[in-house]
Amino acid sequence: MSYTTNEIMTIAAARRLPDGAVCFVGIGLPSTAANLARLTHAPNALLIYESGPIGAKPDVLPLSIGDGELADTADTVVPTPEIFRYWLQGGRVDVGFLGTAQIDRFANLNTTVIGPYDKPKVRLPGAGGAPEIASNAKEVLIIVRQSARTFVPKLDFITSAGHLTGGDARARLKIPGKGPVAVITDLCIMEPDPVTRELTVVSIHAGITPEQIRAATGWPVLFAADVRQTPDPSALELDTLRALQQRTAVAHGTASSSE
Amino acid sequence: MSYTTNEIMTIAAARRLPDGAVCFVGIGLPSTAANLARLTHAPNALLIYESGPIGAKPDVLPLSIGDGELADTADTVVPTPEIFRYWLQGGRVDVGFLGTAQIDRFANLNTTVIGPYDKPKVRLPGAGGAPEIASNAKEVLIIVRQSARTFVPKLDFITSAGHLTGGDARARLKIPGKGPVAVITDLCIMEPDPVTRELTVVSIHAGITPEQIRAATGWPVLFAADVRQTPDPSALELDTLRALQQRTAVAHGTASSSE
Amino acid sequence: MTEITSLREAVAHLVKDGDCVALEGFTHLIPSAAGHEIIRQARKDLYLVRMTPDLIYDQLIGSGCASRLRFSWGGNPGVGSLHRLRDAVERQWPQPLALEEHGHADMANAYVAGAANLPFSVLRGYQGSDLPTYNHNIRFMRCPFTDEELAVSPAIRPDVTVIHAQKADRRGNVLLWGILGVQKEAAMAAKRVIVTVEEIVDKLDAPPNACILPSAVVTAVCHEPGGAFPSYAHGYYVRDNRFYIAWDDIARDRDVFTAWVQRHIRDTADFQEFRQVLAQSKGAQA
Amino acid sequence: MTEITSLREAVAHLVKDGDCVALEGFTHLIPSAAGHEIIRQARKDLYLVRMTPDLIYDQLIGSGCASRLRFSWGGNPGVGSLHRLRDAVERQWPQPLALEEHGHADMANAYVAGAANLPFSVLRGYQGSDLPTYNHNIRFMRCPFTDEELAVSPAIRPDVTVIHAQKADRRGNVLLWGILGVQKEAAMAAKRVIVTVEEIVDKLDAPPNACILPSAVVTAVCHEPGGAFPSYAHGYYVRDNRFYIAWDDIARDRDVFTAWVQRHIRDTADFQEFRQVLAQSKGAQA
Repeated sequence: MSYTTNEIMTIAAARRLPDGAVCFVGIGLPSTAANLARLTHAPNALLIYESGPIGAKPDVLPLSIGDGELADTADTVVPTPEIFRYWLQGGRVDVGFLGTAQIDRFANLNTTVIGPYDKPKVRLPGAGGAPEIASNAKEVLIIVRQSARTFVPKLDFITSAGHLTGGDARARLKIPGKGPVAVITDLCIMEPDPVTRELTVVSIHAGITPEQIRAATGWPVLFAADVRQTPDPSALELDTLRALQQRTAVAHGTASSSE
Repeated sequence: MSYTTNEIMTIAAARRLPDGAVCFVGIGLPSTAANLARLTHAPNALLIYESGPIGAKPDVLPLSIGDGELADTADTVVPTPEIFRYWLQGGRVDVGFLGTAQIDRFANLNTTVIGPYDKPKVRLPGAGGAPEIASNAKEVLIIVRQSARTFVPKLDFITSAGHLTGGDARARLKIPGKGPVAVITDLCIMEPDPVTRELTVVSIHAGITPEQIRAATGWPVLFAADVRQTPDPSALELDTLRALQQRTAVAHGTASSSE
Repeated sequence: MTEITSLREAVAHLVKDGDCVALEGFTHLIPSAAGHEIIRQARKDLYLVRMTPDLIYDQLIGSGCASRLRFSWGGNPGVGSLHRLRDAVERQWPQPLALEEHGHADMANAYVAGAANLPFSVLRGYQGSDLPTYNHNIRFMRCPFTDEELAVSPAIRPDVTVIHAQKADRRGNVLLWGILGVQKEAAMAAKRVIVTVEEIVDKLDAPPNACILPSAVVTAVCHEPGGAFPSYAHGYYVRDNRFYIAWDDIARDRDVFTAWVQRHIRDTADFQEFRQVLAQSKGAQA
Repeated sequence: MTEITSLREAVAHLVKDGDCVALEGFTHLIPSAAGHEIIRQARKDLYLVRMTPDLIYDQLIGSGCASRLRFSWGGNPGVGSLHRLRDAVERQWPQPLALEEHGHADMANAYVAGAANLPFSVLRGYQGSDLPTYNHNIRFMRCPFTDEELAVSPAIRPDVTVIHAQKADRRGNVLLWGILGVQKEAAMAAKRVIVTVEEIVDKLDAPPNACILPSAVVTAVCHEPGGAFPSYAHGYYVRDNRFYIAWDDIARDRDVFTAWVQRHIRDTADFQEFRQVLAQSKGAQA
């Protein structure tokens, strides 16, 4: 069964969400991955959206963070401050799923500006919920398409803390959550080295070469000694993802949202 | 039409609640007075109870601060933190109605202990919502039966700030609300002097002598130069109060609560 | 994930000697059955927290379960004193009780701060009050932007919060309605949460934006119909005002109280049996 | 007490040049009609506040109504950039726009603090982020009890908050349901509150503990059915995803945008006429 790099990215990300986990879901790729997990191996994952739905079980992917579908299928809908205060800051979120515009070798994220803050070359949308998801979720999964424009040696702006300057930099600041535990791209999966916290390729998607990964990374990227090949999607994973995207396209009259 | 001193106390207190005012209501005498006001001259008063009901319109007086009747007749019922944070501290309460165990000449209130705090002679119930009602309501009405045991020269404990040491003591602490504007008892009405803030008898209920008031006050009590006689209850006031208490007695199988 | 279990098991596994325990319910939905079970299991040295320690804490304190109390109003609502609380404070019987006394606004704020995983709460209040003189956990700070003085208080983070609610579904999602008090915040602030409920149902059928505690927050759900007596459960039964009045006589005297607790709580297997014994004592009196 | 009035009058009397204005609605119930009316009445120099400045603020900013923006995420959800916001920030067109940039958690907290009449809010966050370097209103303090470092931010206290809701009754009590975002907090934090509604009814018939803004909090209620378009009103109409996509082309070019605003907003009398004109332009394109 053939599949696209976007599909393996979403499926590989979905696999990282444990069943029963409380997951803080961003719109776009994270929402696709979290819902795929819920529809396959993690039926008891509790999906929380920052607009207020807790336990959302959307039948079609939301196009916005506050689609009515999320409210209609949730266990409950609370005001946004409760999501951030009682759930995220409250330490009740197991997994935060984030996207990003730029990422560095320590999985710090920039969604604010390209260029100087006061004279930006590109003004990006900004932080959203990311800085506090990055701080307070017990662990963070990052899902992002890989390219040298996105995987940069130095961020113009750190919006959300990954492992900062590496090593125990994050622990020294007493940030509550563990931070990024994996970066899942359309080429590979990276994890922070247990000691230096530098992102290291641990799994390569089928058909991708290390050279392609190097070319798509703005720094000399490390590979684990025992780098694996990402298991191919199962028929269930692929069918479920495609059916979800098909239902979504029909419902919205458009392809699924891309952030 | 004859009436009791308790009746004129409740009626005189009710008269002080302006129509349309947002009123933070304590249980017992304050609740009786506030509901009497609502049923007579102040149909648009918005009664708020600390347990959560906003716009309660009880047909019978609640025996507890959280009777179901309050929830059933309210415009909405919010969690208790919202009452204290968004309404009281939010500066949205026009009138706070308080009772007390002891009061001094500057209308400071003690509901905590008689005797030393660490070795109390009598342990009273404590603060409840009073300290912050006394601070944050735009103005405070105190309703309490008058006796030398209650109106004392010096409080064993200041639970809730009235005018503290008098003069501009309260303003110097930047307390948001104006503090007590009247003390309504079964004998008379006292108001703080505009300058010294010492409680001054401004109105005496019919049939009560200044001597009775002096005997029931633990300090040499001041009388206004133009002290008035409290107007007798109107038939409407008295009938409404008695009907309310009658309904309450029937519903609860008991007399109306006394705090 | 929530366990649906008996109240006896829930208290046995989740409430330990020395724990900080909040049993909340503002007049409505007071978790009386759970309070009894804690007495029945003879927990010791509890740090009790509750805005309005009423009959339920009078019973726990008089039974020797508590050594410390954080509260804001300790009375029998509409009736008068809590005699067991007063006896503990005034005469250290059956043991001393350390008081940490706040105002309602502060307690409500401190639960909100606890639910939000903040170490302290901020409020406008206490100016001119003697409470901060006797409670050194009430302090003042200055606003980092305006320099205004504001009161601060430590967040409440119970080891266990116990509440009573109308309904739970079989996954452990809990629905309550009517007067909500601080129950949601007290639950969200706690490490472990026990909820006794009137009913366990297949589907909550809750209206939009109802007050629901998701199963992820609830450690144990226990089916205890009537478990809020003598308080009430909106939509199920009303407050038993006569019991509040009767409590004044029961609690006034140490021996009467002790005998009452023995017969009604320690010698009964559960809250259902307590209700039966209580009905018999009432019958005997009549 | 609430006035029930036209949106034109409400904006004329309650929104002044230079005001701090929050139009809130988290994807759901966005008060678009009110945003248009502010453009129609050519307000200037507004200090806009909103967690997610989307199309409604792109329109206000591009129309020259705003000089300052406090926000946390400025994009066209599911589509991409807000071109008018970017043009103002990147090239100062039509005028410079000062940014005060926070995270969502901080903004939500700051509304809660504003509603509670506190001057600042406290949160766990921003450690390691560059945001505090560029926004000097994000500071850090130490807990007076635990000495932990926590972030603080000024409370949001709008002069005017504008929201859209499903229903109001004739006394001005407002009911909303579904995704609530920060609307209640934004309203409680404001000096004046304008609510546009789908319906004005005799009786709200709200379920227990529904999200209601009591009339005492609401300055003006305006009947604006469809007033959340292209956002949605749960129970009334769905989100017009196509308009969000179409907006990308309208807003990308200054001249196209300006002509669009002239024809659809400035030259129309109200939101109903805007909807008619929009239907005509769509017809012309088809």
